[in-house]
Amino acid sequence: MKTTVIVGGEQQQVEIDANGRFQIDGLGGNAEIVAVGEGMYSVIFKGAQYAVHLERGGNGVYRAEARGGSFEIEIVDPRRLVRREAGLGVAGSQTITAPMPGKVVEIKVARGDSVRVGDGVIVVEAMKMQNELKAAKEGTVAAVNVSAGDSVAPGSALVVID
Amino acid sequence: MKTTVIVGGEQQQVEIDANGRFQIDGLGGNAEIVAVGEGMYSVIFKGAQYAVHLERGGNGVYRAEARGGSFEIEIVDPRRLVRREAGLGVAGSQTITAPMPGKVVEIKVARGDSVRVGDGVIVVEAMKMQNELKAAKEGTVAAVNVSAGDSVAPGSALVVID
Amino acid sequence: MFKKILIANRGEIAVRVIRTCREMGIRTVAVYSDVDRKALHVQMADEAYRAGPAAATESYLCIERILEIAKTADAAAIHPGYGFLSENADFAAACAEAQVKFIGPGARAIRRMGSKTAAREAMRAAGVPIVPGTASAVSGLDEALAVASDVGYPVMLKAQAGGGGKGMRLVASGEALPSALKQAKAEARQAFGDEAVYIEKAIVRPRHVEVQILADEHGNVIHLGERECSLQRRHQKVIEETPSPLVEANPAVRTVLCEAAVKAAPACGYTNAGTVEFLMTADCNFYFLEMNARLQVEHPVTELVTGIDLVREQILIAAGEKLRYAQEDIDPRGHAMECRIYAEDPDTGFMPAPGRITALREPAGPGIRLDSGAYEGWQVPLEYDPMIAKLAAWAATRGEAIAKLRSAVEEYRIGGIRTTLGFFREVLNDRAFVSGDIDTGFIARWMAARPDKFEKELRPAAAAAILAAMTANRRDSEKPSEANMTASSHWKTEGRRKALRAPAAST
Amino acid sequence: MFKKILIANRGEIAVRVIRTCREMGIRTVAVYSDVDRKALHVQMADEAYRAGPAAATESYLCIERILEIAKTADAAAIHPGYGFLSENADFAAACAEAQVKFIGPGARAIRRMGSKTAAREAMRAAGVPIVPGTASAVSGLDEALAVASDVGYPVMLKAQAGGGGKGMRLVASGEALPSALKQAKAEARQAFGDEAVYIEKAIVRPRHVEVQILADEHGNVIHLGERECSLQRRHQKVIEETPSPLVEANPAVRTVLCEAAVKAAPACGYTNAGTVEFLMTADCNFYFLEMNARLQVEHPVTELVTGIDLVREQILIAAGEKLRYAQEDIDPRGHAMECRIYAEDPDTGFMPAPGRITALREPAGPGIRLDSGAYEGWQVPLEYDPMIAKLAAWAATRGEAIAKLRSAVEEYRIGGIRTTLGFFREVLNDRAFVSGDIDTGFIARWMAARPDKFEKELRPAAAAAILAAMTANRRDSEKPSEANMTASSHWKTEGRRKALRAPAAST
Repeated sequence: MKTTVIVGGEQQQVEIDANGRFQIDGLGGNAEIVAVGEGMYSVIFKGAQYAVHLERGGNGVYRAEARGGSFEIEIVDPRRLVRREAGLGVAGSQTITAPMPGKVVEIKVARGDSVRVGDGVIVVEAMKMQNELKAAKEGTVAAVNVSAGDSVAPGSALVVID
Repeated sequence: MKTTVIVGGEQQQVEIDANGRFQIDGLGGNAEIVAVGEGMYSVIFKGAQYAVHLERGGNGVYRAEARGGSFEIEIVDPRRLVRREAGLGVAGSQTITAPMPGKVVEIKVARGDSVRVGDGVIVVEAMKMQNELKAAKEGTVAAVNVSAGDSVAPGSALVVID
Repeated sequence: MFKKILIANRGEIAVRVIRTCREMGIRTVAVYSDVDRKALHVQMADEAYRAGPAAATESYLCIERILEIAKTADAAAIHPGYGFLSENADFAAACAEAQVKFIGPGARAIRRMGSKTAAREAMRAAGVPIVPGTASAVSGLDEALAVASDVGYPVMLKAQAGGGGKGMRLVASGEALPSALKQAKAEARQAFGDEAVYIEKAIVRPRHVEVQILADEHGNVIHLGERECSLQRRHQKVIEETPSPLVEANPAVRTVLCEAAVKAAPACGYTNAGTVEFLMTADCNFYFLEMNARLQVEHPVTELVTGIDLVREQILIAAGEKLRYAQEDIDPRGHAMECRIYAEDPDTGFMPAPGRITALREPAGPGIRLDSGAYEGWQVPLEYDPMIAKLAAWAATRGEAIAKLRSAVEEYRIGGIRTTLGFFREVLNDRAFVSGDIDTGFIARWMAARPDKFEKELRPAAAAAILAAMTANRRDSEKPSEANMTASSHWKTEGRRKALRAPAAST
Repeated sequence: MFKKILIANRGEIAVRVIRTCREMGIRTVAVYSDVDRKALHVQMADEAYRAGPAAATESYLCIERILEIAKTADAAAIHPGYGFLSENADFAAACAEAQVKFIGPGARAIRRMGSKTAAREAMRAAGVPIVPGTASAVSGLDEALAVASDVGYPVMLKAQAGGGGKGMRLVASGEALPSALKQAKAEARQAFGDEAVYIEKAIVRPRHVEVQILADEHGNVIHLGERECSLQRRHQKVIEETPSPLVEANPAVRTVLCEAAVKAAPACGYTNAGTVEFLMTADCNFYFLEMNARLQVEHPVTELVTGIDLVREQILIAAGEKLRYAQEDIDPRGHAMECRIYAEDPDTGFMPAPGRITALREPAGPGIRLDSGAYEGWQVPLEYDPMIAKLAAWAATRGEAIAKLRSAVEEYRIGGIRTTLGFFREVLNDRAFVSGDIDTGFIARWMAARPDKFEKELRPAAAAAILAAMTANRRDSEKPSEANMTASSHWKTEGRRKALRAPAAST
């Protein structure tokens, strides 16, 4: 059976059987994959050994490091794929999310404000550093979901720009 | 409630409440005990900090290392205590057990042989070392449970001397 | 000798100081905030006392509380590490009053050096070259604008009480000055409780070169050679080394530079270990930048080449002993280089990335020195500086040291949180870096031009990664989701690789 | 320079060789037996090939298989590490024939040095003092008894093909000789495939002092100073250091000793790194013991004081380069000491203790070097030598190095298996050891007189341990029993502390 995998933004078809025989994007062979720790794998194929460090991102998404390269890998669940494709083209709005747990120090915009690319929108502090998050698109502030002083979790939506 | 603990062969009564207030053999105070890893604990009382490394031996037995000392601790289950005491005085025979996983290389005695303290009884090999296990009491070989070439698990009874 | 020393710090530097104390047979007292009960420095200490809540101002920065603990524990001396109270003259004075020896210079020297403007004055008087700029803090925006246009842009805003890049801003033009001044003041106020900021002319493409000195309480001063710390991000050093490649290529400069540093100490009544920082131009002109009245983060590279334990010397000096070394005894060997490992995500513009360390494989072996405050299972707290470890390599030559450090970075695995390891893996391979062609703007330029590395040679590695991920996914889909999943669930949205200064906006 | 090197070994030494190769930009090829697929050396290599089943004779010792892999992988050279094929002349010859460079001396030199009796002859001819004994292997028990009573008891039985203590026995009297000879031959046969054993007079309370040499293929030979390895158990070194405290106290001896070692190399056409071992009496007389035609386990201490990477030099020499150092360039600094960490239980007479490592905290920091083949989760296999890591410390003086090593041993936590860490904690505190009053019988005497340490000062530590155990017990009683429980369930029966030679009998 083929599995769809997205690596570096590109979809690829991967085939692998129970014996480790695989086919990926023209590369193929017999791979021996062993787990050697939490998120640590050793993969050998064609004599080459790859120590792979995986970090799990949820929903089939992994960040992998191997041989000095770092890769973002999404293993697509066929059911999810349908949803993905149905959802395409809906976007256009932008959500500024908290990149780390922290505290909102300052909000520089209000609902309805116009912003340009690079404008400072909100300042979040963590680990003694104040980080100004900036608008990455031109538009209008559609929502401000937090107030100064709020503690925020990583990934939480702070400001939406339409 | 008091718990009976055997440390270094001596029984002690230990009292500890939910707040960490404890009483052991004349020592007492408030202890703060936190787990900091698999078998790793940090205990603070009266300002002193003890990094404790515990290895679990089964049946409430732990080997502990703290401040350069190493301790064998048995936390006595009241039900087990009864059995322990009932079992006293039955002994007199000696079982030579495998101290590690390994392979039996040579058996130097047969059932019925007389042995003296220090006599070589059986040779077990592990990690490239041949280890001769010796009789620790005078007596007669009551049983030989293994043959040369056998693989043995740690703790398995090899030879019994009556 | 002191029987017991309190370490008024946390993390890797507290661990490092404890190690030397233990080797000297001195008992150690750790202090910890509520979020640090399980920190490594606590586990390594003989005694440990709660200092207060997570907020540093109520724990590690709380002078009364620290001195109260010192009294309870009967500590004879306090080692402040770096950061926190290490350059706080009031603290040094309070220690003296409480008759606990502060392991560092006296309050007066700290005060003079702590005020960057007073330090500049002292250096000017001692004949050490300084950068043109204001003699004292600017009174407000108007004066700032006037001074800046006087010395000419670009200018540097600096916290008068500062250090470690906090409250520093490079300003390219008058338009950018108001917002930069405001931010610098806010940061300075928060970091040092003092919002005074002064202005210096920004030296173009300067290199950061500094000299380690040791001064005893009997008037003897020696230097332990220079370090170069030109690789900086947001004015924070990230890679440091000794010797400086520039100075090494111009050995005559070393004599002048190190002599200037040795002159600086008596100029302000300085004792104990200290560092005199200079900006150096490509043609080896150098200007006094500031004096750090404490142990530096980057002290290990000096220890690696000189074989001298700086913490041991600090303690001996504080105990009143004479320097054990004359200048001619100092005989550096080989080359050492260090990288600071931060819990930050290089792919999102170095956003802090606290969280739980779920897996840890530390590098080791010949020539590798690791100073870490981390262990597997530890929760990196949100409240403090994100530096969790320092990885250093020693080798006979700079080239070999870089190769060794690169290899050690490759071995180092920290799971569960994002760190700057991947960033170092790339920088240590950079051709200009390897050739020693560096300055304090190096990283900013490098980040802007950062190559996308998804190249052909990585294809088999990507395939291996995919296979491992598929194996993991089969396992994971049988397990419930984990705590650290949340922390990393925003990757997907960040786009790949191209890291902006602050690109936390997602589509 | 070689593009690719195969490392015909496993464990920490394979890891150590891989590290230097990687720093030199040389690709590495690992080999592994079936039980080593998850070993650390495999994870660190660029390429990895299965060598065969667990039994070393069918994998790491299988010459044809290793050479087959070298051919498949197109490796230009083979580094043998220590043990296994490192001193196998047939292997060196087979490499030469297969046109793969063997990183070590030529087959002829190995053969001469590998036969301890031939080595003794060569040394006698070169004027190096040797221990009285047989000129060749003994033919049988009768000859052994005759020779032994001739040179006088105690005598030492030694494997002619030996090294590393395998097949060695100290015999105090004629009665003990038959059984000792039988055991020595069996061990020799198993370890080296050659049961020939010879006899030497046992020197009373000797110290083991050895000299590291480097010889290139152009006739240049230098020494890198001496090491002392007097702390031995079952003729296995367990603590090594440089400089030797005895030689350091008698520096005139160093010149004579090291010159003798440098003479030894040309005497047998020796090239690459090697070690000339001597027994030394308290009054500094020394006798040639054997020459080790390979990298020694204890090479890190020499690297720490000289700053020279011995593996790098080995590779450069094998590539035909001239020595990069003249004798006067070698300038050792400070003191280094190493302990070998074994998966053995010191409380049951050092019985092997393989098993899974369930927790691991490795020491680090200033002056600490760790060479390890272990990681958390790794199953230490039953099939090979139980040494899992080497921990070394460098400091300015011997006293400081001991203090540092002691502190590092204290930091080191290996959970799930028994190790010799606790043993080192005690030995490094021993007064006689600290004063340098050591000889090869030190550990045996120390074990016999080993103090029971359950003293008053440990009472609070015991209380802390009890509290932790009670906390753990509450948790554990809610969990099912674990795999490693079995491995440790025999403690209870072993009695506490007093460790006999082989006390595996239980009541």
